[in-house]
Parts: sequence; C-alpha cells; structure tokens
Amino acid sequence: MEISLSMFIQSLVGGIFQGSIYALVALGLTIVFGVMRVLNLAHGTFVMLGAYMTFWAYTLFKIDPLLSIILVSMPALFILGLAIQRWLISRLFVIAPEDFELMSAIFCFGLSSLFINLAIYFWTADFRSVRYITDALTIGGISFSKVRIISFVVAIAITSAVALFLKKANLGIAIRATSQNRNSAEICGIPTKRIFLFVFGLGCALAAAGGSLLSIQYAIYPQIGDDYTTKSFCIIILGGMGSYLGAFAGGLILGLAEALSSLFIGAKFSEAVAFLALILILLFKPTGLFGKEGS
Amino acid sequence: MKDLVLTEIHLHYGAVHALHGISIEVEQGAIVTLIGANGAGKTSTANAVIGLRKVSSGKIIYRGNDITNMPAHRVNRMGIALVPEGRQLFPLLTVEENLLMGAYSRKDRDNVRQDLQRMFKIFPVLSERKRQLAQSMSGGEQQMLAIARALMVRPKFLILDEPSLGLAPLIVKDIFNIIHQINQEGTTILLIEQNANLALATADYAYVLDMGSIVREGKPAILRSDPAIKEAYLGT
Amino acid sequence: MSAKKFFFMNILLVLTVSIIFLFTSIAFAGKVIKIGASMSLTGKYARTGVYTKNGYELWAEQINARGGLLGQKVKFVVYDDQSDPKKAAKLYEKLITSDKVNLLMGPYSSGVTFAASTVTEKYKFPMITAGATSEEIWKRGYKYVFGTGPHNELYYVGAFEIAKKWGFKTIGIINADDLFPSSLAKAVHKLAKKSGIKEIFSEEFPKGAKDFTTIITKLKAKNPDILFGGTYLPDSVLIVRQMREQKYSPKMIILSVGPSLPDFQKSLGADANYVMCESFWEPAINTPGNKEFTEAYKKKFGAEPEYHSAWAYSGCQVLEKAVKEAGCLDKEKIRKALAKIEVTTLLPGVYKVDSTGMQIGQISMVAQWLDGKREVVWPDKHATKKAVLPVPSWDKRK
Amino acid sequence: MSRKNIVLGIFIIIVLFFFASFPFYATGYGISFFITLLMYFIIAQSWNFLSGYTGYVSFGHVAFFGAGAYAAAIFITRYSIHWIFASICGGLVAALLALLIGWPALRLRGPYFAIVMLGFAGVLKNVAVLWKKVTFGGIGISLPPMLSMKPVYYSMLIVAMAITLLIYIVTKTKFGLRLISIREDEVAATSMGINATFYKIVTFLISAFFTGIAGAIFAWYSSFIEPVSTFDIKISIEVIIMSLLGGAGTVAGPLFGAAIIVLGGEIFWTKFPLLHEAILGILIVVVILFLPEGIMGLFKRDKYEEKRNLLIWMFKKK
Repeated sequence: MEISLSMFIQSLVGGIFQGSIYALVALGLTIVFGVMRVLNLAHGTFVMLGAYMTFWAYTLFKIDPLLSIILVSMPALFILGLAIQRWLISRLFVIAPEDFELMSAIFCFGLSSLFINLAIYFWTADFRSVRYITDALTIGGISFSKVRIISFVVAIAITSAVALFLKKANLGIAIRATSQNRNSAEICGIPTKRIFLFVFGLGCALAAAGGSLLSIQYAIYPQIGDDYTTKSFCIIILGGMGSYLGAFAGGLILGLAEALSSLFIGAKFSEAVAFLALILILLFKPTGLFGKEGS
Repeated sequence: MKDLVLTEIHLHYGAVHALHGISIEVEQGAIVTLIGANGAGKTSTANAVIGLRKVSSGKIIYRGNDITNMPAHRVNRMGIALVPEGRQLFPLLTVEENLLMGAYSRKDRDNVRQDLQRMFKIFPVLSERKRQLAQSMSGGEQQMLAIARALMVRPKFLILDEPSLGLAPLIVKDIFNIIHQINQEGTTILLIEQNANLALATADYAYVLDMGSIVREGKPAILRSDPAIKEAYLGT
Repeated sequence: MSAKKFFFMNILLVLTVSIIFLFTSIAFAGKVIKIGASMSLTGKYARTGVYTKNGYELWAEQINARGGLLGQKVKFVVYDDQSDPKKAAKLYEKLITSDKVNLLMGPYSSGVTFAASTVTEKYKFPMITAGATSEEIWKRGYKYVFGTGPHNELYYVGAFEIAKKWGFKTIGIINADDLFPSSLAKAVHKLAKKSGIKEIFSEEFPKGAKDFTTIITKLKAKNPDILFGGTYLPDSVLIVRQMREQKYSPKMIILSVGPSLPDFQKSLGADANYVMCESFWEPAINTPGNKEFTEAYKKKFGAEPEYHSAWAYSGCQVLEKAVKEAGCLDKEKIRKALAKIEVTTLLPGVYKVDSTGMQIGQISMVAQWLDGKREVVWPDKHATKKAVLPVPSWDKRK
Repeated sequence: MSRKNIVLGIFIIIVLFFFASFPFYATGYGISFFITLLMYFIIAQSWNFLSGYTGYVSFGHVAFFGAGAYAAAIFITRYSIHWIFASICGGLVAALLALLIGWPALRLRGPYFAIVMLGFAGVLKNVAVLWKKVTFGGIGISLPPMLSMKPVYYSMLIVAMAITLLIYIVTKTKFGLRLISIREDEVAATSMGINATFYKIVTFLISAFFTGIAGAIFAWYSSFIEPVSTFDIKISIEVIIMSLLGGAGTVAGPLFGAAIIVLGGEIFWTKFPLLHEAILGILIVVVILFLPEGIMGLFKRDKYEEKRNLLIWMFKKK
C-alpha cells in the first residue's frame, strides 16, 4: 500500500505518544534494577494498581484523573512500595545475597500473581474506564488526540523531573552512588537501606503514574499491566540496564518501532518487534544502546 | 587517651574464620599501622571497624562509644572515615559528585562548599577534573580522590586501606606526604599497608597481622630491628 | 541420607498413598442427575464464564422446581478451569471418570471447548456447547459435540444483507491475532466474497494492542465502505476513540464482542452510537419464555442478564429436550436425539445441527447502538429500530 | 551397602512400582492428573539440569516446551508421522533451537541470560502466531483425538525416568563436577582447562531436548494447541518454583517440588476456586521469604566449603 507523508507523520506522532508512557514506566523499572538489582516482574502489576487508583478516585470521589496522579496513585503506590521493600524484599537480601536477582524475580512474580488475583477477586475482571477528554486537535491533516497530548506532557514532565532529581539533588546523587557501589555509599554515610526504601517506592510510584495515564486512554482490567512488565524489560535492556537515559530513549524507540513496523510491515508484527529488539541487543550489545561499562 | 580500642575481635566469612580474636589500640592523634601479607586479615579489620562486616564476637570502642556492628553510615557520622582498598569510587559520578557524597551525612551545607574548595586546594589535580567521571582518571588521581572523599566528612579518625597499592613510587610519596599533613592537622590515622618499609617509616606504632592474629606489636624502630620481621616483611 | 531428606521421603510416601485413595475411590452415586461442566471462573474469560454459569444454574433451579429431569433432581458440578484449555481438558476427564456425571455441558470460549471436546470425544460422551462458536471445532469429524448459538460463519449474515441493501461495495477487515477474532475474520472474509463485497484492506494486530493510530491511518487512506473489526472490548473501545480522533468514519462499522457489552457504551458515551455488532440475544426479543427468563434472572442474580446467560440457559433447554426424547440417560441415545431434534429456545431461530453437530438453525441478529441504546436492527421479526446508515461523519454528529 | 541405601533403594522400587502399575487401577482423571505431574517432572528436571547445575537460570524454558509441541503437531498433521516419532522429532527441534540461541546467549550471565530466554519464548510465541502457513496462527492446530491415555502416560514416565537417571549419572561423573565448577566460578573453571562453552551447550541441548519431548507428548495428549497457552510464561516460572522449592542442583529436589506444587494446585483449586492463584502467589512469597531451608541445593548450600572441596578435587586429578 502507498504510504503518504501524512500517514507517516501520523504514525510517528502515535509512536511518540505511546513511547512516552513506555519511557515513564520503564524508568521506574530501571531505577529499581539499577540501584537494588531487583528484577521486578511485578512492575506491570503496579501499573495496573495505579490505573485502578485513578479509576476509583474518579468514580468514588470525582477526583480529576490528572490530579489523582499526584494526590492518589503515586503516593499510594509509593507507600505500598515502601511497605513491600521494608518487610519483604529487604529480607531477601539477607536470605539470598548470592542469587538475589533470580530470587527477587520469582518473588516479584509471586507478588504480582497475588495482586492481580486479589484485584480480580475484589474488583472483578470487568473492564473499567475513566471517561475523560475524548476529542482531538487537527493540525495540517494530522490529528492529535487531546488526552494523548496531555498524557505525553505529563509523562515527559514526570520523567524529566525524576531525571533532574537524580542528576542534581543530593539525594538523587546518593541514589546513583548507591547503585554504583553500595559499600562505598555506606562508608560515605549514605543510609543505603533507606535509599532502597525510597527507590522501590519511587519505582512503584512511576509505574503508578504510567497506570494513571493508561486509565484515561484505555479500558482497564486486572491483567492490563502484564504487557508493560515484558515491554519495560525489553526497553531497559534496549537502553542498557540501570541507565536512566537509556530507559527514556528505549521507551521512545520502542513506541516508534511499534508504530513504524505496523505502518510498513503490518500491525501484527508490532509485538514481535519488542522481543526481537531484546534478543538482538542482548546478543550483540548486552550493555544496551546507552549502557555504560561501570563497576 | 585512646581513640579506638578493638578487643578480641572474631570475624567469619561463611565457613572461613578470618580474624582470630585480635586486639588493637589506637592513641588519639597518632598514626598506627597494621602490616601483614595478603590475606592476613587487614582489610577485614578495617571493614569490621567501619561497619561493613559484622563481627562474630568482640568489642569495638570508639572514644568511649561502643560501635560494634554499627551500620557503616552511622559509623561515618561518628567521624570515622575509610579510604577503602582499591579506591572504591563511584565510577559514573563526576569528581565533584564523588566529593559531595563524601559529605553526605553532614548537615552544614555551607561549610561543605568551603571544604570542597579546600580539597581542590590540597589536590589541585582534582580541581582540574572536577567535571570528569571518576572512572576516567588514572590510578594515582583516583587515590587522591578517594582520600579527598574521606576527608569531606571532616573525620576525626581516618582509616587508609592500602593507599600505596599499584601506584608509582613518586605518587606514593605524594600521598604519604598528604597523610602526614592530615595527621598534623589533628586526625588520628590507622594505616593499613602491605608495604611494611613505608608503613613503619610513617607510623608511631605498629601491629603485625598474620593469618588473622596479631603476631607482633610495638614501636616501628623496635619492629624494624626484629630479624623475623625483617625477613618476612621488609625483604632484607 | 540426612534426617531432612528422610522426612521428605516419608511425606512423599504418605502423599502417594493418599493419592491412590483419592483417585481410585468410586464416586458415591446419589439419586440426582449430575451435570458436569468446567467454567472460566477466573483468568481471562472470568467475566463471561460467570454469566454462563449463572445461566446453567438458573435452568437447574427452574427444572428442579418443575419436578426435575426424568423425575429426578438435577445438580451441576462446575469446576473452574481458569480459562486454560489444558486445565479444562483435565477437568472433563475428572467429571467423566471421577465424578461420574450423567450429562455434560460445555465450557466457555472456543479455545477451551477445543481442548475439552477431545476428552469428551474419547469417552463418547455427548456435550452441548453454549459458549463456543468456532466452526473449526466441528471440522474434526467429532461426533459427540453439539453446538448451540450461531457459529462464526453465521454471525454477520444479517450485517451483509444490510450492507448489500445499502449498496456498500468495499470492506476493510482488522482483527486481533488470537483464535476467536481470527476465525471471525475468516468467516467475514468468506461472507464478503459471497456477497460480492470487495475486501480492500485486511490486517491483524496483536491481542492487547495499545495503539491503533497506524491501522486507522491506513484504513483512512484505503477508505472502505465497511469496517469490520474482530475485537474484544478494550480494543473496540480504543478503535472507536482513535477513529474519532482521526475523524475517520466509514459508512458502516461492525465490531465484535465489545459493542455487545454495556461497558462499551459506558466507556464511549455518545461515541458508541452507530457501531454495529452481532447479537445472539436481547432481553426484549419475543422468543418463547424470554420475558420470564429475564425476570427470573434479575430476581436471582440482581442484575440484567447478559446474552451469555441466555445462551447457556438455551443450551440447557436443548439438553432437557434431548434427554426427554431419549427417555433415559444413555449416552448414545442422547447423542442420536441431539443430532435430530429441533428445539425452540430463548435464542432467535431454531436449534438444529448438521451431520457434524454444528449449529445451523440459530441465527445471529444484528444490533446497532443508537442514542445510547443497543437496538436490534435485523432480522425484521425481532427488530426494535431501523438501522441508521450510512454512519454520519464525526463533525455531523450531535 | 549401608542401611540407608537399602531403605532408599526399597523406597525407589516402591515408588517406581506405584507409577508403573498406576494406570491399571486409576480413573481417567487420576491418569490425566499423573500425566500432568510427570510432564512437570520432566520440565522441572530439564530446567534443573541446566540451571541447577550450571547456574544459567532460564526464564524461558517454555520456549522449548512450545517448540516441541508445535513441531510434533506439525509432523503429525502434515506428514502423518506416528506420535511417538513425532515426539522425538519435537525434542530434536527444541534442541536445534537451543543450539541456535544457546551458542550466543550462554556467553551472557546472570539476569541477562534469564531475560534473553524470556524474550526468546516471546519470539517463538510470535512466530507461532505469525507464521500462519505452518502454524495456522492464532487458530491453532488440532490433532487427531488421542484415544488411549496409557501410552501417553508410559511415555511421559519413561522420559521422566530417563532425565532423572541422566542427572543422577551426571552428578556421579566428572561431567557433573565440571558443570558445578562452572556454576561456582566459571573463570576459575576455564583457567583450569575446562571447556566451559562446550559443557554449557551440551547441557543446554539436553535440557531443551527433554523439555521439547514433554511438549510434544503434551501436544498429542491435548489434541489441540494454540500459541497463547502453549507458550505461557507461567509454565517457565512454575518449573523454576518447583525446582527451587525442592532444591535445584539436586537429583530428587525438583521431583518433590513438582509433586508438591501440582498436588497443591489441585487441592487449592478445587477448594478455593476464586482465590487459588492468589494463594499460589502467597505460597511463592512465603516459600522464598520464610522457608529458605525448604530451598536446598544451589541456593542455600555453603558455597565456600563446596568450592574448596571442588578445587581440591580438581587439583588432585591434575
């Protein structure tokens, strides 16, 4: 089929919008992995929980979905993350220091199985959605969905805020320091246990923000996060595990790759693209596109 | 007055018994050195004091406070700093960020800025490279950075673990000059060294560690004249 | 051998012995007729699975109130198959050999039924499906599985009749890439060919896709008169939203599954209007006993029935008739009865199967969302409104 | 022969006798339950053989299960090959794929290998969906109905015994010790002249082969396969949990683990139809956090002592 320039631009726009949410969610995963070495297979589940938080805040208390990102879903998941880290994952460090990555992955899988099924039990498997702004802007024949523009702006804003925080704030630098050398961080007086608490909470909160943005775009259901777990892993491998810039770029790249592959070769290949990218990167450049050889 | 007193410290790594009940005392304001071969337990001792390794039994007292098995970040707050073996910098942070992290536990942010300038004065090479990543520097520069990072907390007690390891003699000389200077400004120093000649030349008092036990101790001058020590550690 | 290991060995021994008892004990045979089924009570079909189970239960309650089947009470033995075909196959094995049920009803969804039917076939046990429509199930030469509800190829017969009447010429087909939407798309492809409507666009997308911008851009460029989407609810909602964003409006829109659920309208509001879908059953249609069913359902479950419940109930009606026809619980006799009887149920049309057991008598209606309500627009016999076509473009809507 | 060995021997004979005679007095459900159990025995042992002994943790073993299932289904439906031969072919196809992915992937360590396998399973699932000419895409493949369960039962039993026996033999030979030395310290092992790449690939191939056979027999047994449930990531995770629970890197561990999980699943899922998966989740969490002693073998053994013994052994041989 003939592909016109406007079709190309339209898919590009769609890809970037989609990619910004991927980037936001993947950033949370990569911070958690980079600092704590936790392979969080429950990350998508936190996305789901965030989406439901926004949905319930909207349905029960009429809280505006965008407001509830800051007021409800991010704080709630931050606290949940703290609790999980404080009482569960911190024990894993003690129990299985040598196989921590594997154990954490399986542990998180169990956690995700638990949360998803509790969600089905209490909230049912029904599809829910928040009815938000549904119209679009059209500029030069290219349409921009308002809700996706908003999501894009919010996603980029949160991502940049976190990036800036990690770059400049004292606590942010301490987080990076901890991820590079935990022992050195300790001897410098950085309370790494508390850093871990904060980081896991932050990771969950970022997932939740992604979830909230999903809830205004899609019908949500308890298994909605599963895709985001696998895709986030693809993204952080693509960008380099533990690399913040990599997660951001990887998210956008995946969004664009999905959109363009569905434009040029067909939508059914768009899922395979993520996995293929993952395999190729791991086989040929395991440090990822933006990964740095660290300690 | 004693700054640091270790009494009967035992330490295990899994099934390996690394320290067999060692006792060490460090006089305030002194430079005390701990010498011994590879694997004698020197780094284990440093890690036990700083709180990176849990001891199985024994006591560590710092200026009258029991710091046995206290987490490292709290030990740091008590004014004890460590320059770890192999530098252990944050490789992907800049020189300046590494230094800032050294002062993480300090509340007086204004003075931190001043101290940063002071470090740049003591170590001019760091000033030139403050925006570079720590991993991009040479071994000697990294050692300077590691020392500077430890000084950023304004320690009253500084532990240096193998500061001369893998460095050219000229740089080693520089570093030891700096150690003297730090000591003269009032910081107590526990110097852990494999290079016994150098250590004994610097220290006020010395302990010799072998297979996890203190085998000898005394003034450097006396140890130096000991034939056994001469043969085993001084290479003559 | 350490003490710990020895302890484990002992546990295993106890386990094995108890398993022997568990699986060899002969089920206690009571005076009730046991009807077995596995159902998707959890997993991806949890929601629809529960509706189907409700239909079964309502029928069982009513027939017991009427004096039972062949003079005996009936009782459903339902297990959760977690929407997993593997589990379902094992459960039918359990129902037949361990619970020794007398009759069987089908599970929910074509995929699960596929797996379950291989087991029932092996035991020559007739099973009536009331939740599976993929014709592939009946293309394997099986003799013991009987369909109710229109199979895939009958879903959109009415829709194409309407399309032809309006003179639409071209169609674009998009569908999710798993079993059910794929086989729907295949059926639509055939129907289009038969109706002389040209297929000018066709594309699959991964199940759970989160962005249809590109597909819609492509559709817009091709601009077929009819858009058919083999979708589930989340994709159907997203497709309509993004169609609106891109101001794409074909003359006729048919989407599967999603629009037949009330959530479709809840999510989209007025944007849901004009979308068409298949409809097996509506509370308002005038099939015999329909009103009573709807009332009873509301009373028992406190909610409006969905078509899955009515469908399940209808499947049981067929079972009831077949058992009465056979006069006993003999499986062969019931199978013969199922193959030849014709039964009027809650669903439009008449239960009738071909030689493979595939349903050919029940039809699918066509519904369209109009003014926030789902209205039947085909066939005329059950129609509540006339179809509004062609779909007005987005800027001309209220 | 010590008394303990005699007890153990008698125990094994009783268990084997039980398994061999089971179909003669069990119901169809009992047999199908045991077929599932044996299938998990095979996959868990295969996983154990790779991950428990070499330390390369695979998160995507379902890739080989699915590949075996699809290969067998295609051989049976297209070329009317008898299902037993098709099963062996399924195993071979899985092994071939293992060669393809293993050769580059086994260079990676730790989380990277785990995730590359996860991605590999994803790729294969997509191949099954997209390569319609051969796999019929999402519609799946239906095979001729399987009319007798006993042959399926016994073939699963034989394969399960074969892999268990193989692991037992391997642990008693130099081959096994070399695998363990790779697990404990690959660099040191290589420096002692062990061709680590060779050992890893051979192990990976064998592991994939048996998993593939299990998938192939399963395809025949279930008569219908489709991509989503055949390449379900849950299978990968389940076998890991089974092996961990029983003890990875031991001969009997995964068998215990599989028995407990499969039987437990069966009980929970009839008792708590709506919450059983949540219960499985809790079980995973509890087992990992609070019952670390249940996790024997690789993940809890005293590594220092073992490594020392190993090194002593290696040097003695030299």
